[in-house]
Amino acid sequence: MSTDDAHDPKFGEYGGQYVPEALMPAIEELADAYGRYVLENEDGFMDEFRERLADFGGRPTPLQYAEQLSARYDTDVYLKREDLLHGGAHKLNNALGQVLLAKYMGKERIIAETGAGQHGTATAMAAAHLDMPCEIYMGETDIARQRPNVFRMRINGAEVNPVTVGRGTLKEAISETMRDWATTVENTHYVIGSIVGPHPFPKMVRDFQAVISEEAREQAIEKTGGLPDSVVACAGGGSNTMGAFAEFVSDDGAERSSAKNPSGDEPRGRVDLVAVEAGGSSLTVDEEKGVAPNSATLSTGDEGVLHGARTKLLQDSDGQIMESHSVSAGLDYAGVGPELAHLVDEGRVTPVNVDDDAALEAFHRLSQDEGVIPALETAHAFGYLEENHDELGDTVVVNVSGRGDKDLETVIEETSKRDLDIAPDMSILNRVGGGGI
Amino acid sequence: MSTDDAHDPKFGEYGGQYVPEALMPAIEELADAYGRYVLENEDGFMDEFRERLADFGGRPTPLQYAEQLSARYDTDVYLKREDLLHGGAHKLNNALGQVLLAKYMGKERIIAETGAGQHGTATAMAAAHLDMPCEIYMGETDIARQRPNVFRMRINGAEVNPVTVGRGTLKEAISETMRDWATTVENTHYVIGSIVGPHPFPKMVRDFQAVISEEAREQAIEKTGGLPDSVVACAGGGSNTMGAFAEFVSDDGAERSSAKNPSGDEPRGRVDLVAVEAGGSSLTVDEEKGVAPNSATLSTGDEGVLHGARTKLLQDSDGQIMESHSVSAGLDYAGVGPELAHLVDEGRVTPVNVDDDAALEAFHRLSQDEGVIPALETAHAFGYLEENHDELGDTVVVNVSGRGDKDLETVIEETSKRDLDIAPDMSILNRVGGGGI
Amino acid sequence: MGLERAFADEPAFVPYLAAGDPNYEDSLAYVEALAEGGADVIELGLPFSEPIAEGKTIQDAIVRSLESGMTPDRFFEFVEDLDVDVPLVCMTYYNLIYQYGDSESRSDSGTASGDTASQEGPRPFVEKAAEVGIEGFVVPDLPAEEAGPLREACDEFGLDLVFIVAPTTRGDRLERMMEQVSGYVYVQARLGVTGARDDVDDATEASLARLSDWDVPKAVGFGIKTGEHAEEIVAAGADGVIVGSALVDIVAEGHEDGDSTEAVADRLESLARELKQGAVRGAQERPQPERT
Amino acid sequence: MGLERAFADEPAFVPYLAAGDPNYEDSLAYVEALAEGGADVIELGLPFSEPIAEGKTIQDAIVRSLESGMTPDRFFEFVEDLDVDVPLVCMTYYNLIYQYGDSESRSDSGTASGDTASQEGPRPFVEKAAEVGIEGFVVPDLPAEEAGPLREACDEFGLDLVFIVAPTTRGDRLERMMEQVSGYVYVQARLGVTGARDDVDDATEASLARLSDWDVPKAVGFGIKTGEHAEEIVAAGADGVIVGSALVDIVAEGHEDGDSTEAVADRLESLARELKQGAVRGAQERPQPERT
Ligand SMILES: Cc1ncc(COP(=O)(O)O)c(C=O)c1O
Ligand SMILES: Cc1ncc(COP(=O)(O)O)c(C=O)c1O
Repeated sequence: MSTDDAHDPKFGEYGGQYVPEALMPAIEELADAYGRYVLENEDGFMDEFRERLADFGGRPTPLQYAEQLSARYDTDVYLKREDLLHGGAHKLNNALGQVLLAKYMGKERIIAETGAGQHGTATAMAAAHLDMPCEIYMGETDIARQRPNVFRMRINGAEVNPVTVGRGTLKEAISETMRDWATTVENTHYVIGSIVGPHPFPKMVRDFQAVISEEAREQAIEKTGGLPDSVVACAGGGSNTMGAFAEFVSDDGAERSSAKNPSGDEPRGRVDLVAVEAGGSSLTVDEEKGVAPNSATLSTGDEGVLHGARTKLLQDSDGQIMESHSVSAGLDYAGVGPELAHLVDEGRVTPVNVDDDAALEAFHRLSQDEGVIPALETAHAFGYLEENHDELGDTVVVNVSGRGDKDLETVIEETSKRDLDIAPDMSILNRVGGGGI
Repeated sequence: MSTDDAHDPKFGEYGGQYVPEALMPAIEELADAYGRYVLENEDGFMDEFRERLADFGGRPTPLQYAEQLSARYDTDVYLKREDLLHGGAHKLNNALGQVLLAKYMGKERIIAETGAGQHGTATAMAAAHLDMPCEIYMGETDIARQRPNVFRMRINGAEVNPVTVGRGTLKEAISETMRDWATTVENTHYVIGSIVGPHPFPKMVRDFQAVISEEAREQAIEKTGGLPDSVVACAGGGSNTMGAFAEFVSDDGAERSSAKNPSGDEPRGRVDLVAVEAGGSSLTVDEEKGVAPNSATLSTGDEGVLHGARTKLLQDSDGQIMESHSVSAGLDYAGVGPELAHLVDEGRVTPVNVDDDAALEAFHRLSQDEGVIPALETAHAFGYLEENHDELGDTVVVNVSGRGDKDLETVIEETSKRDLDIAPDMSILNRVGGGGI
Repeated sequence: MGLERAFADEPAFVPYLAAGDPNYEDSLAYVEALAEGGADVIELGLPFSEPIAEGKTIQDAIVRSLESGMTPDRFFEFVEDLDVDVPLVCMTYYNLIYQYGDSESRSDSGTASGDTASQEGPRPFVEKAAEVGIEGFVVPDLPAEEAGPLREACDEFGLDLVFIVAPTTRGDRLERMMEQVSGYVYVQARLGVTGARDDVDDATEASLARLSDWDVPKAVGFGIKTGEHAEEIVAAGADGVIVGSALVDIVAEGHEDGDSTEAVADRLESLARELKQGAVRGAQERPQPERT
Repeated sequence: MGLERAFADEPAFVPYLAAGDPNYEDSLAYVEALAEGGADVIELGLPFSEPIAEGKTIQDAIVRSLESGMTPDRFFEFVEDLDVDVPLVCMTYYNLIYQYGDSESRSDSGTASGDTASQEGPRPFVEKAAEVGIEGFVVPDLPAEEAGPLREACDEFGLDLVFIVAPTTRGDRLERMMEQVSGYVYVQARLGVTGARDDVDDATEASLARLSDWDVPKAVGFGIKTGEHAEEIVAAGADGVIVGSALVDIVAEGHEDGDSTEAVADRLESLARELKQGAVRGAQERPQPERT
């Protein structure tokens, strides 16, 4: 990253600032603050951010050798444990960065959208920590299916504003938050939850999340003596993805790097970057209904403009945005970060996808084999590992973007609809009785 | 700790090995293994344990300065963030240690009891991580009120055996696990969940948990230049408590130590140790029904013998064990670790208690003011801080033994029964509809 | 250019409706009623699934319109079917303009194809719009910085490109818009999204002052509801008033109450008349009625 | 000492019932039926709320007994009310023995007092037990290492202290128990908790072999259910058989089915007789019937 980043809103063709005029001064102010505080560490912003990430967030997170999976795949598998971050997902890296930045900018109020509730939870926690009033927009449908996270936001003192428009999911919540921002822009900062939205959000969120790969790259060198052959991360908007990739992007040599260099030289070589999207129930879209039963934006989407940026989208031939679908609410989004779209076009990032069934299986596998219950979003990355470990080289880092506690109810329900050999029998809970989770 | 510890089953009058004869060989074998592997680091056991605690568990956990609480109390308040440990509570320190020890001992099966489900969850995770079959005994009542943790155990591949005897809570689950062990002792290790039970459990569990205070003491010196004046921790069985106290027990000088020593000398002085028990709804017991509406064992209990050790107990005049009660399932136990009983008699640890109402308020306060949602168990420690911060000196470390995600349903229910000004309005969830959490 | 003519003689009344709200036929009647009521320019909304700049009233209109089957192609038919003698402006979001050129994606169905980035950009949409008689565009999510390709296409086909100036727009950004704007400038009366409010904001006067040296007409919108509002705004120096939500409300209520098309059209026409007359009154009250 | 006499002439049959199961009166009749059926020693359970060494059958008996109001004081009354001519052993957990002496805590009610550690230990309980005619104790959660104070009190009042030897007990621990045991030794036939099983375990023979040089009678328990079991066990060298769960099952079934006290007592008596006769047969089959 360079300070030019603050004023270059594009990644190749992608990115930009497609927002209502009323928001332009705010995002220009933000781009300026991004340049000064984030990129130039003015007033020691980045130092304070890193210190709070450590003390409040629990960084660094470990890079754990996964013994059972490594044996299963005959490949050294390492887990980057973002599930251990405060709040239970990588989301806090970004939320804390932005709320702190809002404070440096003199803003007095925080708003954010949330889908699965993870970003809302992280933002509510960061806002409570930094003593900022906070309101979260969340679609009605998502409120009903992500209740524990709604509780957590409320308990952290955030207001939760239900969004009743449309299908009542993430897409609508983002639009609604932008509307609030357009009205309140002078004292309010909008903490966007992924590497999406208008510049400077995609770059700024990436930079806050890049701590994942900064740590992982160092930890991998320390543990293995070299770079990994591949880094695998799930991709919804793509913030954990770019966070896990950022420091490896320039490891783009011709050859894989797992031939470890025994001397103390800085390791070189190529690290493959694999973004695993939600294949949902099928890659086939229903143009008529405007529904894509997946959210495989990078692999199947078209270029277009959504939520302030040019990027790849799930849209119909007219340009109307489709309803995406995934068993994991956090991947259920019709857009994707413009930087990822660009890196895919450049061939630097490989987009792949894994369907609901394989993600559920991978959820159970990681839980049983490693004692780590992943978020359903994260499980997609492990679904890909199961299917394609042969292609990933000798050493693979998988980003465990979050923990699965929030998903228990969904997993049980979705598992019971399927015939998965791997799933444990849950009848004990019926036998003993009681209410919902 | 010294290697004599392996063969000294007592803490003053307390402790011992009051178990059925069939278990004696097993606990003798365990005491021996404890001496060799834990105390003498045979085969590098402790090195492997510490490494796994770091990589799998996420240690070290931070010691975080709590800005809002510090301002509120005009006291420097530091949070020892065990809530960030894998699984969401300090319990993993012990579970991982014992499952690993079982492996070193050549055992092939793990059993454990659980009350709130936190220890069961931690054990299930550790067993999955180390590839050991695992069965958890849990009272029927607790299964019904701690469903998310039951799900987590099952998802990690553990069997959960409902205990239907008696009230179906922790006390019965411990007895039942001991019965299993009496039958299977040759190939099975019983991972007890706190510093209770027969020797060597109380010492061994303390040693596995002592990493909390080892880190906290160093971190406090690093951050403040000296020792804290007080360490405050909640106490059920007392494992997070002794974990947080262990390294401070010998800081028993005549004067408080907060007069920081500016030179590089090893800090000296007195660190007050405060164990906060559940005051429940009242300290008054109902002898007739055999019910104590609290679990304030250290403050109000009598000496007696329970679950293999002589310790302080909640019992009626005949010696029958009472039903304890607390809004927090994890503190809801009629016994307490013998070492804590001893340190209380010695005057080294101050036993106090906080009632359900104050714990609930503290739960909301920490969530809103600091963005950290504590376990209800942990909230008791903060309830004490609210009421008695004046007596705790200038620098206080509070052990955040776990996170509160598991308690959301209880908190909402219990909050709705009370008139707590601080509690957020939860009506959004009714407005939007949907099922349980 | 073309649209400026609508502001030449007296202050212009510029109403907005979403095309196809609540259905194709009724919507034709409603738009015609606005013309009847004195509209000088009509902003016709082509609905987009993610209208980030709209308040609840217009969002709902967009949902009704989409549900009744509105698409870009239907929109062009709609414009052709309209029997009005008033200049028409298309108000929509950039993705619809941008995708229209993507012929490959337009024909594709079933599995999305993945590499059908538009090669032609906004040109095909503008060409088609020109063909059916659209005279200009308002694109709320297209800032001046990204507007190059659309501006070029508009120039090629002789259409205007209207920009929205917000109360927060200043300095360089104003400059950039001044260079590209044509037809008229849409002066946003207050922060926020579209939606009828009850009073006129001070920000309006300040905005008009900042634009005093621009040589396009200044039409003020956001929150204008009544003839008095329109009067005040024009008295404060505006060359026209843009009114959307207050009109859409009439459509919405009529739809909900199951009123006849005629009844709703009558109400639209009479509010249009009130607004137009308010604007005209406002012009008469102005200290120096110098018109650009 | 006292209890050894019960093993002197022929192999002893040692039944167990929880005193007060399912209620005080019936339980008196049931215990008396066991005496009638040929019991040589009776182990009377004083129920403790946390019976960690018992299987489900005896746990349930303990719950029934506690719910019917059994307490240590009622237990002593029970013993006094019993009309039997057989030596009685009290089987209970250490906390009840230990607390009985704690007069301060016994009198206290309402808020527990916090510093009422027993000063007298097990002595008051033993004294009272001796007074009502109890002749010995089995305390499943009291290992030899912790048994000093109880052993002393027993010596003072002339009672026996029975220890349980498990299949896993060996070496030093055996020695320690041999030094302290009196009356008889309870040989646990297999690992686990109490509960009737269907076959005789090999572990029994091995245990008996390990104890061959002990000079107290060896009574084998855990899992004995029928006359044939008793026969086998005694044939293998035991001096007596201890039977609990099989008898408790009869009480439990009678209670559930609402059978009359007499009917249940009859069934107990006849199973007692079968067990006693089995034991006697076993003695006749022994290779060398040398009795200590
Ligand atoms: C655990 C987890 N992983 C991944 C995602 C997807 O977001 P992103 O692609 O921005 O990392 C989410 C979103 O909620 C999440 O909660
Ligand atoms: C978070 C937490 N804190 C404290 C406790 C109490 O246990 P202990 O007193 O052994 O630390 C529990 C028990 O479940 C717990 O889950």
